[in-house]
Amino acid sequence: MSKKAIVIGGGTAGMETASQLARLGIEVDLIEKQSRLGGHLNSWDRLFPNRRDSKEVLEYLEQGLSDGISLHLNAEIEDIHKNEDGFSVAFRDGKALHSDALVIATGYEVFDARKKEEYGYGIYDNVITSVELEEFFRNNKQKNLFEGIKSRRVGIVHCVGSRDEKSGNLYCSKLCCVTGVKQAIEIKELMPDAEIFCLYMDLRMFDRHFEEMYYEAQEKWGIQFIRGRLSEAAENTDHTILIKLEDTLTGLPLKMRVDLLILLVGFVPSPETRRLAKMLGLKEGDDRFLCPADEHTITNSTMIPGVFLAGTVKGPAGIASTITDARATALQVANYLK
Amino acid sequence: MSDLYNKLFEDVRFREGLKACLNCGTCTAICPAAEFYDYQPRRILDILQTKDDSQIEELLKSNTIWYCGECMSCVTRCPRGNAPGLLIQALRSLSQELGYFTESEKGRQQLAIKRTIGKWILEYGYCLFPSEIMPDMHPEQGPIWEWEHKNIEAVMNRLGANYKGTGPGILRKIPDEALDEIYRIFEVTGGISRFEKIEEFSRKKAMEMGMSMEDETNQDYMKFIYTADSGDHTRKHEN
Amino acid sequence: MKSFGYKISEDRQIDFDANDREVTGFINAVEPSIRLCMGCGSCTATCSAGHFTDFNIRRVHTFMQRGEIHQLKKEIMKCMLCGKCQLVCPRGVNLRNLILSIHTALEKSGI
Amino acid sequence: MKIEGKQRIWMDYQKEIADDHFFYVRSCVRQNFFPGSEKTFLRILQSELQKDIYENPSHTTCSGIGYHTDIVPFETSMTMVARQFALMTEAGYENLATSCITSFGLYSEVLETWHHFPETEEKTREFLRRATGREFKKPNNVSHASDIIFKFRKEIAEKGKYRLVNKLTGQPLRIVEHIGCHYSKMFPSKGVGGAEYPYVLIGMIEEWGGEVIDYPERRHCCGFGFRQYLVRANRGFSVSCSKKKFESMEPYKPDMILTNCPGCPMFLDRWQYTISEMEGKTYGENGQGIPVLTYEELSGLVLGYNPWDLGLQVHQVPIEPLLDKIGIPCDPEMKFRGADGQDLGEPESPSYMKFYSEKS
Repeated sequence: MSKKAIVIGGGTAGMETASQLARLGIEVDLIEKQSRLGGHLNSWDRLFPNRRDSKEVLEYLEQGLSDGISLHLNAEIEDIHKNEDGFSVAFRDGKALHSDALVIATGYEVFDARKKEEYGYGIYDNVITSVELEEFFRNNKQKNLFEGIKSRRVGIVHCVGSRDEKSGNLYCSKLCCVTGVKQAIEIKELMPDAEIFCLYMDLRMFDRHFEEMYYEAQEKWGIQFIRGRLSEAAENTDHTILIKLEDTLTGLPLKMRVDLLILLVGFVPSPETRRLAKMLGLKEGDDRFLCPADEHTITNSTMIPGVFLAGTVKGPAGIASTITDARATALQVANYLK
Repeated sequence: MSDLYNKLFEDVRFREGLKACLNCGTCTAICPAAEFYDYQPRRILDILQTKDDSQIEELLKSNTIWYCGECMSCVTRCPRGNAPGLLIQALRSLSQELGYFTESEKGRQQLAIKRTIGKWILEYGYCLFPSEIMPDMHPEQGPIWEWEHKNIEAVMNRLGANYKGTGPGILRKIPDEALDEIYRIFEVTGGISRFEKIEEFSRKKAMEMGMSMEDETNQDYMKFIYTADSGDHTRKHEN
Repeated sequence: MKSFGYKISEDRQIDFDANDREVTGFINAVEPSIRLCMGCGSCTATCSAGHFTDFNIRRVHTFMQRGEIHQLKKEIMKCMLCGKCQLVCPRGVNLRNLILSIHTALEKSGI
Repeated sequence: MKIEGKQRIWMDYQKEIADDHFFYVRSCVRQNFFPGSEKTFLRILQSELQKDIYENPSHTTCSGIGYHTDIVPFETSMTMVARQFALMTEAGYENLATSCITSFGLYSEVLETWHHFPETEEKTREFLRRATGREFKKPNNVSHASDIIFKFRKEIAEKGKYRLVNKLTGQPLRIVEHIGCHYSKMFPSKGVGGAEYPYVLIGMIEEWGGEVIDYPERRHCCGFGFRQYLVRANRGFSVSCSKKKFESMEPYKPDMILTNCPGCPMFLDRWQYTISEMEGKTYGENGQGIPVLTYEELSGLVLGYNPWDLGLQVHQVPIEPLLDKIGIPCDPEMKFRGADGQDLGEPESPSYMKFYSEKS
């Protein structure tokens, strides 16, 4: 009798784990609470560092979904039980599934920028998040953003909801920096006369080709970087935004009017990730992301036999490393089911 | 060995106010003192984090620690839960304990505050009392204050105060037993000793500067510290 | 006007919108490499003039980019144009030309 | 601007405000400069709202100004605060109502310190015992007087005779609200609406018919800065801060400024005069300045109290233009008179900021 696995979450990590498991001959149920697969990939327009279309990655992931995978969309989990012969998953609509192994791939959600009250998101008209900017790009509506604006000065704020005790998140979301630089270049491509300022504490260009993007942003596009964290934003009479920060390289407070303020929102574990963790008794770290059995060596299993983790349930990660991680998880599941 | 740092660490406000600074500048960005003085709250944390006594001593003797207005705007914004305003309070306390405050123009002003606010607390039971707020010392209070001050009893009476009266009410006379209690509180908790230190170190400084401050009628030093402004506090410089 | 014994001061903030950035524009055009600064401070660390004065070439660069022109005039006179900064700059910024261009720009605009 | 965004934040900061039985502690600054405000606060609570609010004649300053000028050690201030608690406990009260914002901040700071460093509470109890023989219970509720007016803003509106509406145009009055820094910047959860968009004054303005102005320097300190005003050599800092606020609010053409701290209204009032004398610059309409009111004064106006009972005559910026807009009558003859109607003369006229009688 062939073994079965349930993969919860149909985003990048879940799709890739499912497809690899199927290739290893394991029967997979892929559970997604929304009406389509892809998760956050559906929100991004072009991906850093090479700015390829995110749809291409999604197509790749979809191609991997073979016959061995039963897809369950709009499926909301009610309860999970571990018993002697595996896991029973009950759904809100009364259905139930059974499996020998469980993969948690319910990922993250972006930080709710409204919590950073002093930035005025959800209050001031011209304060938006990096995710919203992607949506504008994706729907080809970015021109609407700058209608009627003459000088087009844009501020891009790093570390919104990350490295911030007040937001409850001490960790670095690590991908916001490169997102900010990518978006700065994209705005500049669109409006060559725009003045763009990235407001940062340090630029964490950790991955391949990231630092080069930063270089390109400065050299080719004239993007300016001010080392200082945004302290507050306020609205002027003409609905432009007045921002205040310390220009820490001169040691002076600085104020500046911008037409548009973009907040680079970080990662937080998705509510579903936390709900399932609680249901299963999985360990959360200080950062509320889930803990694998060992942070260096046993990175895809948990302390509960048969329960595995894939992707951003374990913390902020980009698409390439999420896919790599999903493959490692699939291998661990297969070994477990042998 | 870091004596001064250890002394600062005894102050709960210091322990509460200094976690770990990541030099983001959100404090300096909105600090009113940073807007008008050569001052950055961020630098204060930077220096304290070194635990280097020679730098701390320099700070305790400088104008720098006296620029802050203690509005605590920095506290709201710090992403690491530091409170630069509380650190300033700890530094100022230590600077007065050790007599370092007389080494700077802004620090020396403590005597003027002790001889007004400090005196009034013990005398009136409140930090201020209208008959003491002299229009010639406070021209910015405007003609309205001049008028009010001239007619203080009648105006306070008109506005429903119990001016210097017994029983409850606005600007009442605080009963002597209550004033005795607050004096004893000041004695027991180190308030009087703080006042005495401010006097003592200031007297030394006045002598050193060749000025008199023996009593309240002979106040060259008082006048000097109340008005002295080198004009060197506002320039843009240094990181 | 009455005197009260104290002055109303202008604030020290860098008021970006109030600053005249014509000089900034000119220098960025004649010496594009200055865009590449990443604020590392290698230049200041090695600066000959900086060892003996409070000259900080990294800060001069930042002031220039912010349009804080009045900060520059006095500062740039301290540079000896030895060029050590340029040798150590990890981004290959032509700092000598930064100083020279500031001279030219200030002369041009009569500051 | 999307008001829903602010409303969402306000929902997150719903602090508890006691309903009745208050132990009142007065403010050093308010007694000196706005005695009519404290009088009015008690009048509203006692006569309009039938609340029990008690004042012990032996209570004193919390020493807040001394504390924030650093001449008073923290241990001393904690014990001063403890003595107020002791008087409250002895009188059988559990809800503290403070007139001063810095007091409110200091009470909060002391309670938080005792919470995080319990040994400091023990030490304070010992100090108080040694100095006075008194014991105390910590209050159940600490509210600033503006919290209490906020809580009863609807009742005040119901009893009110006036709305904050321009009688001639029918438009709401445009009002700047200024919150004292020590109200919630240290402890956002202790303030109605939090630290970034405090709701305590906005709630009153909205309820009484006015319109709130949000302007870029809204969160900026008035510039008191304790030692920064108290020593003449530093006063330039203080006035410069206020000027920054005036310049920022000016384009929005405010009809008035509403405040909850005792110090801010005095500074925002007097610095307008000072700036006019130093630079010839006046804010507001017709060179008459922007009137600055305390929340007690404004509630008193809404309730139809005589402006001269509220103490509006001791403002340097004339408030008559505001009274005219709302349609509140006042007797100019009685403005500068004593309790029995005796003539107290008139203050001199400033050089630039026009007195009401001088309107062009």
